[in-house]
This record gives sequence, structure tokens and C-alpha cells, in this order.
Amino acid sequence: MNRNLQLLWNGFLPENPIFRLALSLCPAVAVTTSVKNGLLLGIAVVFVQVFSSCTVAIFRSFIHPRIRIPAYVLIIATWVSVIDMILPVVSPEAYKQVALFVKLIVVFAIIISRLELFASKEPFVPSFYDGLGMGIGFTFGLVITGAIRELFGAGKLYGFDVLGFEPLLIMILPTGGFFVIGFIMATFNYLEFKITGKIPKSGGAH
Amino acid sequence: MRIHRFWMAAAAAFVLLLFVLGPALASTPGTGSFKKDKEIEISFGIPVDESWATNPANYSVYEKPDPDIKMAVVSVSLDPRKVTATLRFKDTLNKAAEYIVEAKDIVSEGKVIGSRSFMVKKSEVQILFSLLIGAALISNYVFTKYLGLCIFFGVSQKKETAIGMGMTFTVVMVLSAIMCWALNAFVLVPYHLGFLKVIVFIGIVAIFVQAVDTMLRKVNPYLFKRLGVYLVLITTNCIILAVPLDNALKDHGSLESLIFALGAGVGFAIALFLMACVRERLEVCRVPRMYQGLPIAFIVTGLFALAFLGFSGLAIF
Amino acid sequence: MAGATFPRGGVHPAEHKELTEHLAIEEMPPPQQVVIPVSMHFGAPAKPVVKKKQEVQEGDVIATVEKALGATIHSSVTGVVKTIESRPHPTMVRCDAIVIDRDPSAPPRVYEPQDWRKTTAEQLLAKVKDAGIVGLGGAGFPTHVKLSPPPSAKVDTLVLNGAECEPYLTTDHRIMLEHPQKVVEGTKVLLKILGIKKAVIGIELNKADAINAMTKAAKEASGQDEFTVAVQGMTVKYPQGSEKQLIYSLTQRSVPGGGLPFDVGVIVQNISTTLAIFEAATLNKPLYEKVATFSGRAIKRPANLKVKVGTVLSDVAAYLGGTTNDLTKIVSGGPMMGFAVSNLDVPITKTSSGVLFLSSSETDTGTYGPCIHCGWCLEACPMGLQPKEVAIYVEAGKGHQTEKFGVFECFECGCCAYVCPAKRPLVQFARLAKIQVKKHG
Amino acid sequence: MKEILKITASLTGVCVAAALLLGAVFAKTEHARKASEERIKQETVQDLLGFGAGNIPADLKIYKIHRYVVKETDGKVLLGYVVPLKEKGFGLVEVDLSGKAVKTIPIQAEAAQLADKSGTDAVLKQALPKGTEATYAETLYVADRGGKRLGYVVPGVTQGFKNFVRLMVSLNPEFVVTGVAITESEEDPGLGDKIKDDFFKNQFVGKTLDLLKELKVVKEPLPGDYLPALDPAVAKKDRLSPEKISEIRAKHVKDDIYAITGATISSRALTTGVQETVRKFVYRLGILDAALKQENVAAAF
Amino acid sequence: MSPHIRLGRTTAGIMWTVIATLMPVLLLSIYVFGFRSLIITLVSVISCVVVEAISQKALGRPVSVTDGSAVLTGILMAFVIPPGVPYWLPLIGAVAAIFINKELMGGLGFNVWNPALVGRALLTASFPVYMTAAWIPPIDWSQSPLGVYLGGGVDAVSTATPLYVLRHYGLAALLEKFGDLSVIYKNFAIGLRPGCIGETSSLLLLAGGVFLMIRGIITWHIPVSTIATVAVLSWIFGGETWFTGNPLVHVLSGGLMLGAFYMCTDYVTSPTLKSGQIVFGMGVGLLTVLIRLKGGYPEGVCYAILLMNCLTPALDEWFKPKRFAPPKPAPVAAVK
Repeated sequence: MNRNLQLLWNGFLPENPIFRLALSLCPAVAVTTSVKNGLLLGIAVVFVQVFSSCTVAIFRSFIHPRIRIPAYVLIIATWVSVIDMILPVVSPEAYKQVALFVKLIVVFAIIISRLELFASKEPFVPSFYDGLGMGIGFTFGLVITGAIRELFGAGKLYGFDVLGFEPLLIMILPTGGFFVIGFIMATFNYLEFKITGKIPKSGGAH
Repeated sequence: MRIHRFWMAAAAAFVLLLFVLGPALASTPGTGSFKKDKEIEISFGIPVDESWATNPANYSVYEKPDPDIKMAVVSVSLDPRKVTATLRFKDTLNKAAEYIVEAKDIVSEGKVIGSRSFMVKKSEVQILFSLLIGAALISNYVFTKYLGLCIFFGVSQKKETAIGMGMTFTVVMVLSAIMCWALNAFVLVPYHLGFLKVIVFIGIVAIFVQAVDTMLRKVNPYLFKRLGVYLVLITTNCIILAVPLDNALKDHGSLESLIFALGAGVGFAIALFLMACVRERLEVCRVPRMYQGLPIAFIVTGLFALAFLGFSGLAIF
Repeated sequence: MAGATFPRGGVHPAEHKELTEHLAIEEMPPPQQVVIPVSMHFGAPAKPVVKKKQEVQEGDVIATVEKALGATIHSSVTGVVKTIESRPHPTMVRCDAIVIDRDPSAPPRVYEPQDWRKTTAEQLLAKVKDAGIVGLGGAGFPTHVKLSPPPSAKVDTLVLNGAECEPYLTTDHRIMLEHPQKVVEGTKVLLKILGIKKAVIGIELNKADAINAMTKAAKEASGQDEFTVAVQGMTVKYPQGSEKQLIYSLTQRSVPGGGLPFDVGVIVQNISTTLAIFEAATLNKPLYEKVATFSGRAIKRPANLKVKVGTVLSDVAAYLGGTTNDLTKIVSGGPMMGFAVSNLDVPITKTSSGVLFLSSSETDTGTYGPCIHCGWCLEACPMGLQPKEVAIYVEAGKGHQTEKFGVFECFECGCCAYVCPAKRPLVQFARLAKIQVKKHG
Repeated sequence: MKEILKITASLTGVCVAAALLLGAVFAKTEHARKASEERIKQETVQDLLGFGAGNIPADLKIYKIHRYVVKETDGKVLLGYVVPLKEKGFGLVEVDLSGKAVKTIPIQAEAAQLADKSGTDAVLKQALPKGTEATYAETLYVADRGGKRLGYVVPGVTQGFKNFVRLMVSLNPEFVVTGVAITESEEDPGLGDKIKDDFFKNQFVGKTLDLLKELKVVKEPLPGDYLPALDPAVAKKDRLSPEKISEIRAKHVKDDIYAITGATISSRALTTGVQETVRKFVYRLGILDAALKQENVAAAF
Repeated sequence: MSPHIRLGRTTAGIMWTVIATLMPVLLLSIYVFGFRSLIITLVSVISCVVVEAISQKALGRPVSVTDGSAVLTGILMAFVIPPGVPYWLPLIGAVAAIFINKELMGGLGFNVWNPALVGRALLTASFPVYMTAAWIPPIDWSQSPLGVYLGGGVDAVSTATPLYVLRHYGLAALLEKFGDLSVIYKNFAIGLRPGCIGETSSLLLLAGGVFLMIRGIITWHIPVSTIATVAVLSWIFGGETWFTGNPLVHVLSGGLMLGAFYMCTDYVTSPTLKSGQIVFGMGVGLLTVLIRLKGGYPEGVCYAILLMNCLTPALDEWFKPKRFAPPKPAPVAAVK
């Protein structure tokens, strides 16, 4: 049980997919103009990650190593298609904003890399927690980026007005997104430096 | 050297293709074209009588879905050869829409030779060109749509790799987009299988990349050695999937899909190249320690995006 | 008259030659003590062949180099060897030196003139070697080695460097003005040694009187032998006197990077060297005296002096009336490529073409700032290199990646640093870059 | 060989499982997705008519009229309106370009089939003689309450600063604008994008047909007292009573449209769009009503 | 350390000389737009200097605000924003221009984009209303009190810039609003037109640019290629039909003069070699005309320069000095 919690925590901060592993950066900029969008895509990623991890963990003995990657892609694509069909029913308006990115979850490096690195070697339960942890970490990244951008760019948080001053429109434009992620990454580096005393190696993107 | 020859051959093939398709793209008889905001030009092909041609009452013009509501023609002018008439309207025309110009009882050399109607819309070449510029610069996938970032940050450290990746990506992009288009147009849409788009497109891309990889390994080991590494990475590039999806969403035809994919590929290559140039320079910059690596790369990309805002709203035609 | 010149780069700093160019060469009385370093040339240091307290005559060999590249060193005074110990050196900080106390009673040595035309080329070369002559312009490359190009090289032209493009220095100028015949004769000696017929003397146009004198001397001498000596005026631009630039200006040939002048059929010699060769060939006089410019606004009486090798700067300064309070920097050599010396205990060596006593208004001692990419260094670099990039790479700890900018073609002329508005020490960065590239393999 | 078989088998297995799963999900969600899309559209129309969520009277009926451009085999161009009939079924009322009624073709179909463009296209293909082309143009909405026309919602399109702006205008039976909605636009955020804001688009509310014809865009600042009446959020903050709001609006009803600062082009574009949309609609509705009368078609509205 | 003598030019000297040449422009701007322009310029300069000092302190670098580069950035940034903006606006631009664009990249000399223009572009994207609508017409001093425009109420007098009128209403409207062509030429050259604080006076900017050229601080390559390209292209494409555009109106309007002489020539962000500079200038001219005639903004100089700044590292790579004496290529080993 302890290990499972560890796995959850791991995906949340120490190996946060966006800020530490620097994987799947595209949606981190694209959909984070508001907390709501970030949350929605995050949920979709949690869904796909968890289900794909579980699927792979269950069927890992059946999947021939030589067709491992195509099989993973197929599995991910299936779950992506599923969530892509479910979301517009659940939340049609919000879905419009993230529609393209829900489909693009297929090519998010984070998912396939967790399948390859974790779920293909571990049984069902740890895979579930790993998938959940990564998904939550991803969602956390999207939400925090979305929160900063929405707060400064539109003066709102989750759609509610909170800011008195004139918003900085740039924050909801691409430029602002790139800036915010750059600053958050630097902050993570700084925190790691403060905590561990080691100069962090910046993650190479994949 | 051999690698250059390869790209030259590819470019030559593309130009040849354009030549073959050129006649098909050329304006067909019975069409007119937009001139300025309030003008349409039509060509009769034969000299017509000036007194007839310059009378606005002889024309009826409407936007395609509104045949019952005519546009007010203010004046008509005829060119010195008396072949081409320019119609001037009261209101600004919407160049994205299609207009029908009907010329009633055309009089040529004193004889009435019947009525003709002209279809006026942006020419195919203009549309394609706009599509190309749009995908490459105005809505650059990296700087304005934030796609392909993983590869963008991963491969932009050295100029040479950036160029290799850019070219390889463009070629793979165009070819796989064409295949996706074909499958979508001939299979998915007719059989109402739209919900399989994601799975089918990613399948095509993966299989195609694998096939190119295998063939290149056998056919041209030299090229494979140079470009093989990028091939593997291409499958994880969002753009390769986003372009076919965009094509399907916007109902692009075959040529439009091709040009759109080409634009997206070129746009990605441009972004990669520019970023690589800047990052090579960043290598020797005194970037604060916490910002070294990805954080500064993000900030630089943000500044690129800021500069690329200059292209927003660009409409050549 | 448009002078010959090289195709790119170069600067034209304020000349400051007016301080000494009109002053005739003056012989400085020999000092009480001379300090003769064993390393005054390119190559291995010479080994002393004298002992402490040994008596030596003016012109006696006191140190030799047996096998390695090097040059013989002679005593510049008659006296007693006081000691052999480490002493300050203008370019090497410290170096072993033979210290000789002069015998004030000894008369100056007198040499008998001979006709060099009766000597063979081989004998002349041996005389050059025995006289311990080295290139007096800069690095001090042993002249007899330079005069023996490999048989594969097809040398056809001798180029004499009378550019003297460094500000302040007027040594060559005065020599050409006062001893044009000797220079021309020396040139002929050189041509004979090399076995070629043609020599060109390049002189910057700001030395019109020297050009006239040399042209006249060359014309007068033209009938005597089969040799042709031409004088060519050159545009006033630093570094006109640099080997590669000079060769291009005078012959339009460019020496490729890593190559030597004889690769394009040229041998280059300095004016002072030529004079020394003349003296070696006609008088058998070794090189232990030389003309040098002592200038700058911080010395009371600037002058062109003929001094004994080994004379310590303090003696020279005393002879010239001392230095002013405003003395900020002492430079051995020209202001562009010379070395700053820390005190007046430094001796004059064979390669000292001048010593500058600079006041604070003449030199720059400020700190440097970041590169602003103005590109002036690119414009100024006579070799077409990118000094700013080299410096930035070195600063970023990537000095080993600078070979692509051609650092090894850099001969440290200092044009880049001269124009740099951020006062960046670009020459020093280039030196570091060379070291780091070599270390990196 | 055995290995290849095994690989093939497992891949096939994965594919079949995926296909089954997807098929099942598709079957379950497709209907729901369409319904929710339709619901969104419906809600926009209801909003424009002034019926917010939870405030919809039971006897409110919203009818759709699909307009088609019909090209007959002889090249003659007609306009066709698919109208719901009082009794069961639908009719395609065809009028010629000068506005004269030509004929009415009865259509037998369920309302659900005619809910959107693709469905109607398919039905018309069946109903029309071969060779006749029917091209969909737009869908108009007529709201009806207890047999009385309550208002109309009309879609329109205009050229904005950068691209199309799609809009919807609601009118009451006297053709007074009751609301404007922007359904699609790509105007600059912070500038032209403000055409979506209440303070701007509510300026059109209350404009009569005559006022609309002469409507201009002025570059004057919005009068201070007008703003609260336009923007419900401000009105709420200022605690403005509905009576007060209508009083202020009445005072300013003859005003021209105050342009958005820095976005005169977009302001003008939307104004032109509303003018054109209403002008065309009023013209066409007159023709359609006349045609219905002449053809003796009992339309549902 | 050799060389022991130096040319008497310093970075700070260059910066302050450039600043000095901008002072007449500032004075004229105060005359044309009132004391607002002075206040905005001061706010901009102070914000830039403060932001630079704070970020250098925070990043552990020596504080080097006296070299004038931050002051110059501040002045130039103020010069490219409209005079009617709120007084706090330049502060945000300064953060973008100095902290993000310059100090994070490594400080003076390492930024890829022109700081002042990054500030402007960011402000344009963030506060489009202020940056595209806060234009005020030239003051008629004979009828105005001294503190005119100083307070609020800028909205009430806002007007449109010549390029905006030209772009959206055509040449006829331009003539109607600003007078006959001869009047336009005269007023635009002097600077009596709506526009950004420091961009209006073509003549003073030209004079400043020529002065800098005479002093050898800038060369003609970039300004001339930029302005010539704009003139030629606007002549070809700027009119109703080909070759009927009015190049002079295009050259005198907008920020072309300020951009060509003071922004494009920024050492750090423009190519270092003359050949590269000419290509750079032509690129700026081309993009300026493209954006002005076909783009989404009436004025394109700012984005044109920023876009060409993206290319500067590549241009520096393509246009390298020709080596005087490169080593002979090594004999090519046989390729298998």
C-alpha cells in the first residue's frame, strides 16, 4: 500500500510529467488558457492513462514484444476514442475548446512512456496507481498553469471574477503560455536546488 | 552530396506535379474574379458592345445562397479591348463567399448572342496559396497552435539536426496527410466511420513511418543513417496527427490537404530552424542557472510567438 | 599616391610618431652594467659559455645553442661577468641572464670592413649565424634558419618590411633615412644568400622622406649587381607590417593558414635585421647593439637610441632625463602588440624595437563590459576572423569550440581590441582560445 | 512461422477488442452527442427569445424553417422553404426569384429527420424529382406561443476584421430587434472580440426596422448612464431595477451604435451584419407569408 | 595587456550619444502631444532602469545601469507607444523588455530581440485598446492651456493614425483628414500628425540618424536598405493598381524612420556584417509593407523588425567575414 501512495506522489511532484519530465508539453501551453480547460483535458488524460496502464498491465503477457509499440498505440488510441466520444456528451461546450487535444492524447509521450517503462513490467495494482499518479500530476500541471494564466490573463479563476485590475491579455496568448511554463519550470528547478542542494539537470524533452 | 541530390529530386518532382496540375487549376471559362473590395471582373472572351456592356441594368449579381437578393451594381467599365468588364458595387464584397454574375442578352458586334452566368470566387491557386501561408506562418503550428513542442524542444539544439528533422518531417507529413485524406474521403466518410478517425490516422502514420524506415534502411542506407533517427521521433509529433484531423475537420480536398500539410511541415521546419539558430547562440549566453535548458527555451519560444503575432490577420488575397 | 595594401580589416590608430621621427639616431653611452638574458629569440634558451668573474670582450660569445633552434649571444661590453641569475625579462617575466660589469677603461671595439661580394653565399650564411642575428621585428626567429628554406620551396622574392605600422616606433624609419645605402647593401647580401634576384621594400606612405632616401639609394646601387631592389609605398594602415598582410600588399600572394611565406615563394626580413646582416657581412660584427625608439609622453626626452643589448631600462630612462609622474604603463615594443613591463629593471633585448613610457591619457586601463555585437572587430580583423565570437565562447567556457572561427590564423595584432567599445581584451581571449583548443586535442 | 502467427493473432485480437469497444461506445454516445449539440443550438435560440434556462413556458414552440436554393432541371433557380405544417408533415414551398409562389411539395418525414442540414438534405433528395439540385442555405426559427407568433431568430454572417463573424438576431413580430448573439468569430481578443460583450451587442436591442435602416456607427464614447442598462452585470452591481433599465434604454433607443474603442471595423461589421440579416429576413418573410397564403398552405406557425 | 592603446569609443559613450540624438525628438513630441509624452518617457526610462537594476541584483550580476542601455531602451520604448496611454503602462513593457527579453537571456549583448520592440509588442498584445486607440491629434498651442491632455479624457480626443486611415479608408480619406499631399508631406516630415510619441518627426529622426552615421556609430546599410525597400514596394503594391502607390506617404507615416534608424540598427539584434545588414534591412522593409498592406495591423515596422530579429542569428551564420588566409583544405580522403 505504501508503495502505491509513493507512486501516486511520484507522479504528482518529483516526476511531474510536465515540469520535471518535460513530456507532453503541447497541451500544457495550448489548453491552459483557463483552469476549466486544463482540468477537463487533465481528466481525459487521467482516464486514458489509467485505462491504458491497466489494459497493458493485464494483457502484458499476451502482447508479443515485437509488436509492443503498435499494440500500445492501438490501446491508447482506443481509449482516446472512447473518451473523445464520451466528453462531448458530458460537457459539450467545454469539449469544443479542447476537442483537438483530446484526440491528440494519442501522441502524448507521457502515456506511451509510462506504458513502456512501467505498466509493461508491473502488475495491475501498481500500474493503476502509477497511471493515476501520472495523470494527476499532469492534471496538476495543467491546472496550475491554467490558474496562473486565467488569473492574470482574464482576471478570473475557474470562470469567477477575482481580479480587480486590468488583465494582461498576453497571458492567454501563446506567448504568455510559454512564459508561464518557463517560469514554473525555473521555479521547480529552484525548489529542487533549495531542497537537495544539487544543481538540477534540466530535463531533455522527448 | 547524395543527400542534396535526394532533396533536389523531390523538389523537381513536386514542381512537375504542379505543372501537371496547373492546367486544372487555371481559371475555367465562365468564371470571374474579385478585383478590389467593391469590384468584380468578368471576361466575355469576345468583344462586346460598349453601350450594352456599360449598362448596369444588364447584369444581375447575387451571393450564391441569396439568389433572390441582388447586389446593387453602381457602374460598369469595359477595357479598351472590349472583352473584360469591371463591375463596381455599392457594397463591399465578401471575398470568402461565392457570387454569381448573370449577364443578360449579351450584345456582340450588334448581335444578341444570349445570356451567360459567371461564377466569382477566390481562385483555387489563391486559396491554396493562402492555405500554405496560413499553415506555415500565420497559424504556425508551433508558435500559435503550440503543437509539436516535444520534438521542437528536443531537436532544436543543433542547426544541422534541425534542418534534417525539418526536411524529413515535411516529406513524411505531406505523404501521410495524403494517405489519411484518401482513407478519410473514400472509407471513413462514406461509411460513417468518423469516430474511428483517431485510431485510423495514428495507425496510418505509424505504419507509414515504419515502412519508410524499413525501405530507407534497405534502399538508401546513407540517407537512413542521416535521417533515420528523426523518423522514429516523427510518430510522437502531435502535428503529424493534428494535420490530418484538421484536414478532415475543414473538409479539405486532396490538393488542399496536400498543400496544408506542406505548409504545416514547412512551418515546423522554419520554427525548428529559427529556434536552433537562437539556441546555438543561447549556448554561450549567461543564462541564469535555474533557467538553463528548457525554461529559457520556453521563454524564447514565447518571444518567437510574440514576433509571429505580426503575421496574424495576414491575408495576401 | 595610393599605396599598396591588404584587402580587409586593419585600423589606423593615432601615430604619435611625431615624438621621435625627426630625431636622429643617437648613440647611448654604454652603461655600467648590462643584463643579457639567455633567451632573446624564438627557440631554446642559449647555454652560457662563460663563468662568474670571467673577463669578456665586447663581441665575445657568451652563450650558445648547440643543437636546437636558437641563436648565439654575444657580450655587448668589455668587462667581468658578475653573476648568472634569474632577472626580469620583458616578455617572459623572468629569465636567466648574464650580468656583466663594464670595464670603463676598455676602448670600444673596432671592426675592419670587408667586401662581402668576395664571400660565397654559404660563408655569408655562416656569418649571419655566428653574429647571432634574429628577426628584430618581433618574435626573434633565428635569421639563418629563415634564410635556409627547404629545397622544395621556390623562393623568388625577398620582401623587406619597412612598414613600421605600430604607432610611436620610428626605429626603421630613422635607419632607412640615415643609412639607406647600408640597408640596400644588406638587401643584396640577403639576395645573394638566397640565390634570388628580386627584392621589394615596402614602406608606409607616412614616411615619405624614407621612401625618397631608399628609392635614391636603390637607384644608385642598381647598376652594380644583377640584383633589383624596388621600393613600394604602402597605405598607412595597421597591421601593414604583419607578415601575411605585407606579402599580400607587395606581391598579391596570400599565405594560407598554417603556411609560411616561402610556401608562396617569399622571404620576409625586417629593416633592422637587414642592417644587422649588413654589419655581420661587412664588418663581422655580431648583433649586440640595436636601434630602438624610446617614446611616450611619460619620458622627459623621447629619442631614437642605439643601445647595447642588455642595457637596463632604468639606465635608459636616466639617460633620457627620467620619467614623469604621469607614467602609467611601460610597454616593450609597439603599443598594439608589445608587452607591458612591470618595472625598470628589464633589459633591452635583441628584439626590443622600442620602449614606450605611456601616460594615463595615452593608454587605457579601464574594466571591460559585455559584447554588444557592434561588429567593429569583424571589420577591423585583417584576417577576416570573428573575434567577438571567440571571446564569447571563451567566456562561456567553450573555448575549445573556437577552431571553427579560425583562431589559429589570429596573430594577435590587436586591431579587434583596439576598436572594441566595450574594451574587451579580445587578444587575450584569443590566446586562451588557442590554448584551450590545443588542450582539447 | 509460429511466432508470426502468434503476433498476428494477438494483434487481431487487440484490434477486434478495440473495434468492439469503440463500436459499442459509439452506438451509445452518438445519439446523446447529437442531442446535446441540438440542445445547445436550441438554448441559444431560447436565450435570444428571452427564455433562459428553467424559464421555458410549456406552450412555447420553436419551429424551424430551412431555406434551400433549388435549381431545377431546366436551370431555373427557385427558393425553397421547408416549413412544418399545422397537421402532420412538412411542405417545401417554392418561390421564384421575383417572389411569386410557384408550387408546394408535400414532404412526409418525422421532425427528428428534419432537425438538421444533413437529415433534411437526405429527405429532400427523396422528395424532389431527379436532376433537381437543392442546396441548403440557412435555418430560420419562428417562435410560437399559443398559436401566436412570438418572434423570430435569424442567422446571419458578416465579414469581420479578420474572418467571418456568424451571428443570430432575434426579432419580435413587429421586427424590433430583441437580441443579438455571436455564434462564431475570430476577432482579436481584447479588441474586436468585444462584439460578444453585452454592452455592445445589447445596443441593438429595441431598434426598429426603420431605425435599423439608418443605423450608423459613431466613434463617440458610450454615455455613462447607458452602460448599466446594457450590461446586466453592471446593472446588478448598480442595483438597477428592470423598469429603470428599460427607461434608460428607451431614452437611448434612437442613438447610433457606439463603436468599441479601437475596434471600429468590427463594430461596423457587426452593425452591417445585423442590418443586412434583418433586411433580408423581413423581405423573405413577407414573400413566404404571401406564398403560404396563395398556395393555401397551413403552416404550423 | 595588448593592445595598450584603444579607440576612444565606449559602450556607454555610444549609448549616451544615441540618447542625445533622441532628445530633439522628445522635445518636439512634447510640443506636439503635450507633457504627457515627457511623463510617459520618464516613467518608461525609470521603469527600465529600475527593472534592470533589480534583475541584475537578483541574478547576482554587477549592476550596470550607467552604461545607458536601459535608459535607451526606456526612451525607445516610450517612443513607440501612443501618447494617450495610461501612465503606468510602460512599467509592464519594461518588465518584458528588460527582464524577460534581456536579463534572462544573459544581459546586455545576449538578447535576440530588440528590447524596446518586445516591450511594445507585449503591450500591444496585452492592452490592445490603449495601444491601438490612444492616439491624440497634435496640439494647437494657440488655443490650448499648458496642461492640455495631462489628465484623463484622452478618449474624448482620440483620433486615427495616417496609416490606419490609409489602410481602412484609402488615400482619399487620408487626404480629406490630413490635407493635400503637399500639406501631408510637410506636416508628416515635421511631425505634426497623430502617432507614437517619438515616431512622428521624420526630419528630426533623419537628422539624428545622419548624425550617428557621421559619428560612425551606425552605417547606412540597414536604414537605407529598409527605407528603400519600403519605398519601392509601397510604390509597386501600395496603389489601386500596380506602380501607383505613394511611397513618400508610406515612408513618412508610421514608425519607419524611427525603426530604420534606431531600432533596426541596434547592434545586439541586427547582423554584424554589412552584407547581412542589407539583407536584414530588405527583410524589414518587405515585412513592413506586407503587414501594412495585407496584414492584420495598420503598422508593421515593429513586428517586421521582431521577425527579422528571429533571423539575425541565422544571418550572422550565413554572412560571415571572408577569411583572409584560411588554411588550405586538407587533401580529401577517398570516400567509400
